[in-house]
Amino acid sequence: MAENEAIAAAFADGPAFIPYLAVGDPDYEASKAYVEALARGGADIIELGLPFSEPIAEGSTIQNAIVRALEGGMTPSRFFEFVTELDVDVPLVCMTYYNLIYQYGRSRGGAPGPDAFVERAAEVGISGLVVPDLPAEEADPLREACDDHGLDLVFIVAPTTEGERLERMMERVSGYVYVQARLGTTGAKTDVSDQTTRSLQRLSEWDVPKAVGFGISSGDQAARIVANGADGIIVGSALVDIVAEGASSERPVEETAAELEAKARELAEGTREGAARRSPDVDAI
Amino acid sequence: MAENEAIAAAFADGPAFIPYLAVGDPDYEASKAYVEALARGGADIIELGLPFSEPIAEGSTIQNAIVRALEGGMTPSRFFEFVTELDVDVPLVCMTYYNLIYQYGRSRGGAPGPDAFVERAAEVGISGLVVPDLPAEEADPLREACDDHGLDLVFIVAPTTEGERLERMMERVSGYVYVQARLGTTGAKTDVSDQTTRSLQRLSEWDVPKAVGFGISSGDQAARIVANGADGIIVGSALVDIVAEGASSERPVEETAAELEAKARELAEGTREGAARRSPDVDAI
Amino acid sequence: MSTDGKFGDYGGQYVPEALMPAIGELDDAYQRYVLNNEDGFMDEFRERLADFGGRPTPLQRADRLSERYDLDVYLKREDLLHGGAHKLNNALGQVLLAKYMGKERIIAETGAGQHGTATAMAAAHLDMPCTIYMGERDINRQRPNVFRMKLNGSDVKPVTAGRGTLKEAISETMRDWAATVESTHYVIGSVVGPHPFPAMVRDFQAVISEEARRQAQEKIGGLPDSVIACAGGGSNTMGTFANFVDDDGAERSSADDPSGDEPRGRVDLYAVEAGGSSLAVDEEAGVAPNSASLSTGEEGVLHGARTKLLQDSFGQIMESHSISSGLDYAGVGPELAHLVDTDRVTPVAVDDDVALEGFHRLSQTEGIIPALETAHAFGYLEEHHAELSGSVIVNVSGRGDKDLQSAIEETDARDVPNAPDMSMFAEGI
Amino acid sequence: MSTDGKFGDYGGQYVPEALMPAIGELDDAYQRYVLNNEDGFMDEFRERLADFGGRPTPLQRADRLSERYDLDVYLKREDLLHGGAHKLNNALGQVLLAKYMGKERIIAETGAGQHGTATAMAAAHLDMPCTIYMGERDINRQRPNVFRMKLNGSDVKPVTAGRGTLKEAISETMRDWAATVESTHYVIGSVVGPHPFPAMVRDFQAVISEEARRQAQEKIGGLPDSVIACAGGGSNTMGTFANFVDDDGAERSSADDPSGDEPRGRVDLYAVEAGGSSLAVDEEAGVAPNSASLSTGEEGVLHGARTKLLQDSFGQIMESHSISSGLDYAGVGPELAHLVDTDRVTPVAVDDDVALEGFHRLSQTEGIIPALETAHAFGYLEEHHAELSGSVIVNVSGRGDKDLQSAIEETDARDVPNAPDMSMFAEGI
Ligand SMILES: Cc1ncc(COP(=O)(O)O)c(C=O)c1O
Ligand SMILES: Cc1ncc(COP(=O)(O)O)c(C=O)c1O
Repeated sequence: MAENEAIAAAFADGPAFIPYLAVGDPDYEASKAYVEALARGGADIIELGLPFSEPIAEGSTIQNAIVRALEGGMTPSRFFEFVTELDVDVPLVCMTYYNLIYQYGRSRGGAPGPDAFVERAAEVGISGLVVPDLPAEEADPLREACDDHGLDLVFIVAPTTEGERLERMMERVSGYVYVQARLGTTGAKTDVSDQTTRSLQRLSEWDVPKAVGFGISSGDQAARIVANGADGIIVGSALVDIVAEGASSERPVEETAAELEAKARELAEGTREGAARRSPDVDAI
Repeated sequence: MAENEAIAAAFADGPAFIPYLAVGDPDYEASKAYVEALARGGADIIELGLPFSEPIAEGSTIQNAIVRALEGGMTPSRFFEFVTELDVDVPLVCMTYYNLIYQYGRSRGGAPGPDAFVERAAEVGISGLVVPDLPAEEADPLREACDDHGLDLVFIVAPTTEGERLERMMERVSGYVYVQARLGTTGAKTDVSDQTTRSLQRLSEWDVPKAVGFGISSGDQAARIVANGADGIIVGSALVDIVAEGASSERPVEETAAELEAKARELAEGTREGAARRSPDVDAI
Repeated sequence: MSTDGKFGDYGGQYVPEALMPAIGELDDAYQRYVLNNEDGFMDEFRERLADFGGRPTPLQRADRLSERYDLDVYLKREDLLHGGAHKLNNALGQVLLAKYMGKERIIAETGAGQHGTATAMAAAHLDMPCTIYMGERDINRQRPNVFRMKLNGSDVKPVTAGRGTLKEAISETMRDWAATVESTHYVIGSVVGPHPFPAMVRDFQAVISEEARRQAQEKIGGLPDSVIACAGGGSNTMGTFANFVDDDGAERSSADDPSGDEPRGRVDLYAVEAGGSSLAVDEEAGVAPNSASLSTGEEGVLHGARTKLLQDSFGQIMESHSISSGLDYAGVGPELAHLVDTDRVTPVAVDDDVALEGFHRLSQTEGIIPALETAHAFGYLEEHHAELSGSVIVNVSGRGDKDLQSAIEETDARDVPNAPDMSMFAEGI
Repeated sequence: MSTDGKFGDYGGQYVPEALMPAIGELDDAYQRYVLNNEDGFMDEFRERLADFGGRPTPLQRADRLSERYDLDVYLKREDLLHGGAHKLNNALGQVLLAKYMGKERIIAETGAGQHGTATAMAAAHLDMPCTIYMGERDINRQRPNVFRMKLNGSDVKPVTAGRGTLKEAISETMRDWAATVESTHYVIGSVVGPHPFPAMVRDFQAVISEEARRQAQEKIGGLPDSVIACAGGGSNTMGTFANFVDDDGAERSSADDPSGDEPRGRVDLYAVEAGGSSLAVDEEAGVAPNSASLSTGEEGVLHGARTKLLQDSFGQIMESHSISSGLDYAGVGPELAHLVDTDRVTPVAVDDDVALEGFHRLSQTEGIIPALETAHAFGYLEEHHAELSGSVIVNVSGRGDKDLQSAIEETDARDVPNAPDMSMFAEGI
């Protein structure tokens, strides 16, 4: 399995802060400003959501973001264009649903299958993919395409993932593993489940970084999770909430961008702080 | 079987004109004026409808008259009072449904059964009864009460009445027989069915007068029917129509009464004329 | 039953003379086709009931109600019959009989529209032109049912006379029949009217208890201790009771009961009437705020038969009232009146509030939304289960889809202890 | 079917990781209880389907349609099932399975409300707390069904995200399930979703064709020549086809068909999709004015399975459209997609106009008012009967009571040659 260097580098200096936004929410230009604000705020990697019409794995916050983005005209082509135009220098991971990956070749006049999408993603400088509706069992064609084009394929491990299924993922994952902090779908929550700790323990043998997501909304939470052993922090809904507020209050894009940057900074700092607080004990996991 | 003398007398001088009105339509006083107008117009017998809440044998004209009368507060007691107060000197026949006859005793604190009603009817000077929902098969108790109190019991013969059923009626009828001119329920129609002729033929052996009703509305029709052998003419809806118009246009009672009187005169004259036109042939039936 | 159509003093044929030949002809057809299965009439009827109607309907043990009441509660599922109520048993029987009689046209009256829709279905199925008379006011209250009849190809004639409700529709249908008896059959909707209707409609509906009795042998292993059915005109009641009436616990000589070896048990029969808002009456206004003619009515003559009636002391028929339009009738079948007088059937009444509670009870605990008529039987069970013991069959005479709007309004208008939160339906559905 | 839940290339388990253990557990329960009848699960299921659901439903010869089309038309009467549609077969099976699995709570999504009402009924019957997710817009369009669910004691949760329709409700239900998998079973409403749902729902619905095949032997004296069913997600379709799929007319070695002596006949299977207003699509707007995914869709992944979909060239799912809300879905069961690709099932589409004509046809000539979904099958029969011969079974998947208002509006909006005069319903019912 190829490992994407940019992603590996992002984890090299300690735990990574990985924010998520839906691309095109609420429109193309604003979205670009927001992603760039995240980078300024200290993102180590950015997960870019390519909106799919049936986002079954998302909480309502992100679902609504996706609706806004689709209504704003976002498509896979526009998404790639967006990435090309983006002025950030952190690795980018595309988060989307399998049907968009599978059909992309067809939209280019070719056959369906993941290769065309991955090829184009690599071309525009995407470093990895997260596909929430693609379990390891169905992932081989995509894993192959990623290998061919040097992309990482990130899997999500749920609190309930165990045994054989864990094995199957471990064999296929690269870049980092997305550790789902608790059951449920995405959405900002204030509790930091101790399922997280148990999940991190179960993954202790894996040699990829473990990034924890689902429901993280403050620097303080980020710090505690990293202190508990996470190699990264993934934050989506808490940021999308800021975009949603900006969209509904129609305030200037710059103001929303500034708020996003501030929030990113809080989370990035939390991440660093957590690393500093980490007990030798935890390090050993 | 007793024969009521007043009714016999009414047929003695030739065919009788027998108008019908619902008592209390649209109110007590007006109704009295209307019945008296019919007497002045030349009625030989008057059929007084005592309104029942479920007049299943009536056409909509008379049904609506009954609704008006009931809304005006007509009851069996008031009906008898009405008859007492009435200033006419033709025989009166009460037309009503069996339940009112049957329950009257109960309303006086006695047992149900027809006797109390018939007794009271005799008291106020009623000469006969027509009960459209009482077939001969169920009529014995009422026939007995009528015998006890000197009232006639009139039956209705339909175009479809034949054989055994005719026999049964013939055995129980007194006063006159009401020959239903055609199938259907009451209501003013312009056609004079030749079913009438056939019915009259079927009844030729009966020794009671044969009065034809259902749908007669003009002096001309009356004349033709009498010329064809009828001993009497019964007219209801055509007269009720005049009352209904009076009620809906709210014109003075005297005007409506005058119109009723004129219509009665037309029908009475038609009846006499028909008698004059009667061929010896028809007389022989 | 004697052949003159009398049940004790009840029954008979109190109809206008013009209709006598028609009911005579009908009586003849009833004897030949229904009682003697001439030309295989009953076989065809049963076959169509099965294939078109969906018979047999199940006898279902109601596990949760059984537990709640510490009884063995069984439901006879007439709500599953095509059209959603027992009404089709009768409508199909009569329309088929009309065909055997060579009639070319069907007429019927309807109040709430249940009998009208059943008749319209049967007429479409058997390719008989059909006219349904319905009071104009009822038409406006029951538009979905009117629409269903029209969809089935029936002609729905609004009756504007009087108050535009069931009784005017009955008169209008009689009027049509009186004018068209030769070509037309009048499909009466319950065990009411002149003989042979009460006996004939009972016989068509008796399939309910024929099945239930057989199913009880299989499921209960014998006879039920009690049978409960709601009573409007009484057709589902008589249908549900018919095959249990002889299970009266009386000793029988072998002449009465040639089968001999199976001693008759005792099955208690409860006819649940609509108690409305009160069993009291307002004589002055001519209004009974209930439809409890078996419990409170007096003998009289209505719509062709002698029976128990809601009437004032003069014999004027009172306006009846019930939350359920199908029970809202001032009379009741003459046979039922007779069975009450002879103590074979116990008449009981359940008021609107208790009926609504029964409606919600069955919906929530058994997943069956009953008609408001049927709900009365379950209201009775809820209130009086302690007086019952052993096994009880309750007839689910119909489903409640037709009553959703009423259920909302009526639940909203009172305090029903077990109703769900319905705030979102305050404006109706 | 292979054990990995694939039908050819279709099917699979494309779900968020958090749900994988739940569908694994479900697959295990499916194998044990459904396929191997462990603890007598299937016996109890069949018994409850009979007693509570009203099975078997009749196979009725439609005399008048048969004459009209010069065919032997038979109706499989799923409209007589409790609740008024085939949906209960599946809902009852899944709620009972959840009980066997020790789950304490049921969730389901619903669009038009048919699956929601069936699930609410089954949950009340089996005493399972139940939450139904329904888009807010759908709630406003289907208030009677919402009320029925509430009457049955279910909690109906409005979904306000997105456009407030079925797809948002599915997402919300998945979300609930993802958070509660340990205690909760998600009752999917058709043969869609990740394995084992398509196979399991088919097996629960297969009782339709199990009965129909047996009834056909009795009534037709053999196999029908054709079987027709409408297809939305495809559950009634697969249920109606399941036991006829092997009647493909192919020669079989005795190893394939151990019964040997009865040579397999050929039964043609027609899946009738909603052709909506047109089979063309508007890629720009992301709208397909139809729901004909079998006839016009492309392979893709939706709601957990690979199947045929209505999608734009990028793979975004299109908004589908149909006069009948129950067919209005952009996907279809993966097994059906496979049977179409292997030429065992013929997909056909019928547009809104023709479906309405079918609706009125069945109502008028047979006295059965079908669901608008079902009406598509009769629209097909009306248009294409000349291409059929011999005997045809049409599945009457549901009754039309739920569709009266739509039928009025849609009939009013176009020129339906056989519609009754509906002027009095211009304002609705
Ligand atoms: C469901 C249901 N049950 C009962 C009745 C009452 O009628 P009957 O007493 O004749 O069964 C009706 C009448 O419409 C009804 O629809
Ligand atoms: C009566 C009826 N038929 C058909 C369908 C379509 O579903 P399926 O294709 O899963 O049978 C529905 C869905 O609600 C329905 O209610």
